[in-house]
Amino acid sequence: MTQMTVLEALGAAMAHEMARDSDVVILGEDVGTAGGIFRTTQGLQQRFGPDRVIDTPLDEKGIAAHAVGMALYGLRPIAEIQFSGFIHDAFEQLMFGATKYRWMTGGQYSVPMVIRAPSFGGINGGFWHSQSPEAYYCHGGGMKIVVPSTPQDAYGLLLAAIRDPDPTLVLEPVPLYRTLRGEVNDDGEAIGIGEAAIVRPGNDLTALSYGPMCHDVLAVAEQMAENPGYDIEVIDLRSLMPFDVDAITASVQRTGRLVVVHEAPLSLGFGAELAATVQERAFGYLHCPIGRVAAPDLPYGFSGGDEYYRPNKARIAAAIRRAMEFDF
Amino acid sequence: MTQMTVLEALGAAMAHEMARDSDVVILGEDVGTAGGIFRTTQGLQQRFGPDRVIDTPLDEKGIAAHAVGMALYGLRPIAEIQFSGFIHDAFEQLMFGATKYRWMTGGQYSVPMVIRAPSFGGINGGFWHSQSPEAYYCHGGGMKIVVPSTPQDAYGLLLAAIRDPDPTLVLEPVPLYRTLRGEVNDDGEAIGIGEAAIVRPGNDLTALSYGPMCHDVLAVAEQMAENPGYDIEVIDLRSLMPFDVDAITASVQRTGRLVVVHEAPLSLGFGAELAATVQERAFGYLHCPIGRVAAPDLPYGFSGGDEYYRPNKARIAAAIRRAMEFDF
Amino acid sequence: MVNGTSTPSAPTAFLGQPRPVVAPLLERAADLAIAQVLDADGVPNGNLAEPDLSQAQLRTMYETMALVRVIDEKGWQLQRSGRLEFWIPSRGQEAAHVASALAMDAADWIFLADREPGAMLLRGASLQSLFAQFFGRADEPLKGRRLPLLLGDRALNIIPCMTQVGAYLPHAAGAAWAAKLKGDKTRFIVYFGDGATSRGEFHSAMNFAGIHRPPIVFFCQNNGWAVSTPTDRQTAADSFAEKGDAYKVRNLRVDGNDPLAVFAATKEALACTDEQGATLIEAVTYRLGFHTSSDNPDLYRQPEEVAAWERWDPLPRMRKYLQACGYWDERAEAQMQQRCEDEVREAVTAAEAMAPSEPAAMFDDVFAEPTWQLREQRERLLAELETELETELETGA
Amino acid sequence: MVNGTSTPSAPTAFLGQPRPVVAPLLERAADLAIAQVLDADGVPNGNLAEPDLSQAQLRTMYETMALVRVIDEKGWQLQRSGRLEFWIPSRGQEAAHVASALAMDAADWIFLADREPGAMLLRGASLQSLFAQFFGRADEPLKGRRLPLLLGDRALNIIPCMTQVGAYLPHAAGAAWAAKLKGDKTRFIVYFGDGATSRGEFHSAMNFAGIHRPPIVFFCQNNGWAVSTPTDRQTAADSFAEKGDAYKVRNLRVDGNDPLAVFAATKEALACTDEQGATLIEAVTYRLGFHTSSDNPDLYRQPEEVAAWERWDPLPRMRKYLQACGYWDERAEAQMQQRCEDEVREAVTAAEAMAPSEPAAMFDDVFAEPTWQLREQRERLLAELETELETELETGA
Ligand SMILES: Cc1ncc(C[n+]2csc(CCOP(=O)(O)OP(=O)(O)O)c2C)c(N)n1
Ligand SMILES: Cc1ncc(C[n+]2csc(CCOP(=O)(O)OP(=O)(O)O)c2C)c(N)n1
Ligand SMILES: [Mg+2]
Ligand SMILES: [Mg+2]
Repeated sequence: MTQMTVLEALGAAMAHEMARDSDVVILGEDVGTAGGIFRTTQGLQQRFGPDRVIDTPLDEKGIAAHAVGMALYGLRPIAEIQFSGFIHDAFEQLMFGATKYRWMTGGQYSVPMVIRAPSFGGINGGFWHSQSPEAYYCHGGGMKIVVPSTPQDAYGLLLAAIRDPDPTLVLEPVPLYRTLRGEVNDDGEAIGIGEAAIVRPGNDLTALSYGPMCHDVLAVAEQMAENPGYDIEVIDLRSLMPFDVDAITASVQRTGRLVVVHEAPLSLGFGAELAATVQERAFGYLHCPIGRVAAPDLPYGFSGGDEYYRPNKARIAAAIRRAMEFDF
Repeated sequence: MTQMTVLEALGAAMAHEMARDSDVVILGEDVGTAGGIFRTTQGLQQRFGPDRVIDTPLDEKGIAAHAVGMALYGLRPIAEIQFSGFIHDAFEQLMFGATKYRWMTGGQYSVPMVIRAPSFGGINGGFWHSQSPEAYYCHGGGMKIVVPSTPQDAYGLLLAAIRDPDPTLVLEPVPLYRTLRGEVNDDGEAIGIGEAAIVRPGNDLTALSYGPMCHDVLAVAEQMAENPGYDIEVIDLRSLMPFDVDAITASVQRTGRLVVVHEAPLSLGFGAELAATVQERAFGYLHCPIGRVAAPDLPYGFSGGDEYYRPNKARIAAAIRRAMEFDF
Repeated sequence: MVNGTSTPSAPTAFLGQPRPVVAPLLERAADLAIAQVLDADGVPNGNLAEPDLSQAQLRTMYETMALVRVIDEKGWQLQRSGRLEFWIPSRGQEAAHVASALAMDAADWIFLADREPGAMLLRGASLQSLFAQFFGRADEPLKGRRLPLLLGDRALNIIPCMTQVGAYLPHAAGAAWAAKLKGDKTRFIVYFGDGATSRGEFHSAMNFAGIHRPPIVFFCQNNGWAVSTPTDRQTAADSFAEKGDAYKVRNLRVDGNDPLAVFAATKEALACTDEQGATLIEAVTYRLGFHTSSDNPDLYRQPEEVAAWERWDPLPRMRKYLQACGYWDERAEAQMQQRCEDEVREAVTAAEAMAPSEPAAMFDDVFAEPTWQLREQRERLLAELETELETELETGA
Repeated sequence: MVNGTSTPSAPTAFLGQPRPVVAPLLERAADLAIAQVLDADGVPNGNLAEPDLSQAQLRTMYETMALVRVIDEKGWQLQRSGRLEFWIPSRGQEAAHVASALAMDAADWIFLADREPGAMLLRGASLQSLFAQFFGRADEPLKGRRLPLLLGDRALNIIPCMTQVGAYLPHAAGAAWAAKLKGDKTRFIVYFGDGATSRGEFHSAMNFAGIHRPPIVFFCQNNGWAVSTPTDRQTAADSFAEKGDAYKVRNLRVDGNDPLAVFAATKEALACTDEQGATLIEAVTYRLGFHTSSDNPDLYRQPEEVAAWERWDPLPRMRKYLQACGYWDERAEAQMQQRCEDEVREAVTAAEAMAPSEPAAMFDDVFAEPTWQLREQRERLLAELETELETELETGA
């Protein structure tokens, strides 16, 4: 057990896996000498050499596409995208390339690559530096997606992603990188992809979230717990594809109420899939419509709006209250 | 009124608008001399010259990105992507470029461009030639999306897209291109973006779809109508962003049952948004969970599977029956 | 059918701006720095030295080219008669891909485009397995999931192309770099067309190759057209080879219809991999056939252009060379033709009789382990198929 | 803060592979075919002819460069003291962008990158409006929606860059082509860095420009680095200019710290637009400052390299030239410095006092007409804000 920030936990996971498995390589813009603009890979090039920690040209599509090729040959590349706002140049390569080789070749080839993408807002970075890209990468099949929200999860989920035989996208919580510190069991244990964490058990309503937003949801739940009938179960999804449908369904069948919170825009966001899935599986149990708290369908601004763009505690609380007070 | 195929209606709309407005230009692979691989633009280069009907290099990202620039300067480019399976190279340019200029410049610049993308399966074309890309382009804001399923809608929606001041994606129904012929009022009247068509009124269940699938849904509805209690309302959405929430909500509040049908994969598909939206607005009216009939979360194959991949009438009927027979 | 025009049509008037007829670049090979061993009639012209090839190798080269032509003609017929969904002709491009693939070792990796069936044959693919792929049968190496001609087989170290033109170039470059990193001696070749050079991935892969020098041959078959788009609408550059300069990638132009020149250029490129890493080879060739079975070239190119290129058809050129060497004669030719046709006919019969995939098989290979979503979707499909069957039985339909 | 390192740190040991110190390319300008008018000390060196500029123009050029430097220093201070979120320094690159922008007409369109505030000044943007943009105020032309330094204003024919490096190159090329099609005389310039040349859009735009010859100057500021990535990791090519050859786009290399050479090269490029269309100019310069306020260059580059480039600082170079012409002296310099500082101080005060945007304003300008989704989301947000306010009032928080 060591005290680590989220950043340090991510670095520790990569260092651990690189030492254990010589097929693991890192590539991306500025990942080498500078150790990444966030310093996540600091020290790794020095330790493992410039062939295993590769500074690439400024070309996100190329980063993803070369990683696909490396993975086809048997390496386990970790491709860093500097900010998830820049990942979409690689969209086709990921969703119509990396994720399709296994199927297209009848299982002959696989692409065990990781894409690390610093994500989420709250750092006053403006649109491109505050993105929540998950919805685009959940549709169509072949991509796994994990979203850690604690140092331990960052460590364990990144390890799982590196070891996974298929392309895995790791959405890293930028706003927590340095601000969140915690105990990490860094003995090389991965966390199962697809397993949610119940971070607060409760009986009256299920609040689902992932990434940095989980902390806000938990805070709201704790705050509201004083009110009778407001015993809220908070679930941190941790994996979005596949997501932990059993944990969610069981919870909602018990609580009868569901509010989903994410900072990506509402329409076609991940909350849509959760709502659609849960209304099917827990139809007779629901006391109220499934609520979605999300950003509006517009870009994340630099100033004058961004703190309202991202769901805040008041809006989360309002949605919970609406669910609790719902009347036909 | 003229009898036209869907293809002819699309060509007529472009010819009409190019004659009316000299700012309308077409660009894409093979759109000029050859008139497009489907011959949609046949004759247009001869009529309007190679500066207004431009054969581009093989570069989807470049096609979209140059169209953005043309639109910024005041043209109304119609960018043809040869098959929607190839549109994703332009994903970033469209979703983080074209759709963001107006907002990013405080309304100073706009990008009145059209992207025409031949879509949908059923032609035994394999994965890349059978795509339903809508879900990716509905999330995040700034893109309008229309999906015609008749010659008249093809004509009227393409006109609306060309005249729209913002980027608009036209998903064209490849399997209906030449097989569907109908009367077209070709006097230059556009169809409002965002207006659904109720193609069969009914009282017992609402079946929503768009594109070629609408015809299958309608056929199933007609077939099932013989059974008492199976008076199905069939809605052709026609526009996905924005979609006609009023028509849908009113219908479901009346019928109490909803089945959504699309041939894109299930997870995070457009049906997820419809289900999430409708369960919120019609919660007290629903007799059963909202059903989704969609492709599985995997690629569209070339052989041995594709006819099962795409929802067929039997699967649509099964979903309707499940909804009708639902019991708590 | 993949696009609309599935039946051949009579020559049509050009409906756009007619394209000028371009004389075969090979007629000006020396001026255009296009390396050749043979002239149009198969006589060594002293430009490049004849590569060191045994009689057996030369015959393999020619016989493979000839077999590819027979396959192509058969495939075309099958498509036209409705037995095959789709066809991508390779006519005219046999020398470019056969000779370059022959220059590689069996352990080397090949990333195919879609006009190189000869590469599969050279690696030992059976004719039946090829046709099984064309028919999309369950038991071909790729399980029938790809369009015909998007060939591959891991057992042969051949990777099928992604359908997106050019998108796989960095996959080849990345794989080559990985082999280098692992200390393997594997070399790589990746095939693509003139059109593919316009895609961003060409730029990415060349830039990467210039910096990292992976052991790879970028083999561009410049066949004059990308569907209806001629070279001068694809780029203003004078050659595709020179694009390598922008990345400091070694490059050259070679007569793509001259198998000996192609072989020599590829061998030389492979000999350079240690020092220079990558080579970009532009093989100047011509698509004598349709773009695909859905195409109608009469809409955009003139018969004179095709006729001029027929004179550079690689098959008679190579045959004449072999004959001049005393390695071939009319009897050998007739026997070979007969053999090819018999074998192809048998392969078609056998492959066509093979079973298509089971519907449920489409759920395999999305992930190494299916997600709960896929498991559920599979179960539901199977249940619905059963119901359908029952309904059919009930209604007698 | 946009990334993690928001405070300057003491020089740190290189933690990766240390980069070799590269001597300024300008020291070998003649060998490297880098066009110059001035030597390092501002003396014409006979390589390129001095452009035909009036005293007034020369002074504008210099004064704008000097004002940009003052703005840059002020912005840096404001960021370091926490009053500005973010800063992108332009130090060292003043000549490249000011001289090229000065060569354009007011009706010409400029597509900016992020180190060219001088272009805004030359077009008449007020200092207050610049700082209002830096502070993200509601009343600046772009409504405060962009990061500081992503400047633009339609009234000035200046388009702000998309944050994705290089992604906007085809936008500029497409717009230039549109102007040509419409028969307008508008010309275009688009700024980008060395890093941007690796993106697919560079490839797309160059290829398009080679074929269609739009009236545009592609202005690449090669400042030696893309964050921590030096030129030799960006490309193996000997220059960025020569990349134009791959597309038959006219190209040249110019001393980017020599405003007269930059001006002359840009003017010449504009004179060629009718015949040649596009020109790719590589302006060889150097980023003397941090990449951004979030950067720490001590992690990847050595102080010696920066020191060697200080000798080529465009400001003293131009000042010496002006002095030698008799157009400038120490008094003029002192007065100008004072004026710049006063004006900037006033602009900061005024801009900082301006109001930020209203939350509801973020819903504007997504579409020309908001969709029902946006209307509903806006109403809900406003309702929730009201409730929040009430709750605050109730709880006295
Ligand atoms: C990205 C992409 N865009 C469009 C297509 C449709 N298409 C298939 S082949 C082709 C032309 C390819 O030209 P080239 O690269 O020269 O290869 P050739 O067909 O001449 O062998 C096109 C446009 C595609 N498959 N992929
Ligand atoms: C597509 C994209 N990837 C990464 C970034 C992060 N980033 C911002 S500036 C920069 C380096 C740009 O280098 P260059 O083009 O040389 O311009 P310079 O900063 O040197 O002026 C990077 C990597 C970005 N903004 N866009
Ligand atoms: Mg070609
Ligand atoms: Mg730079």
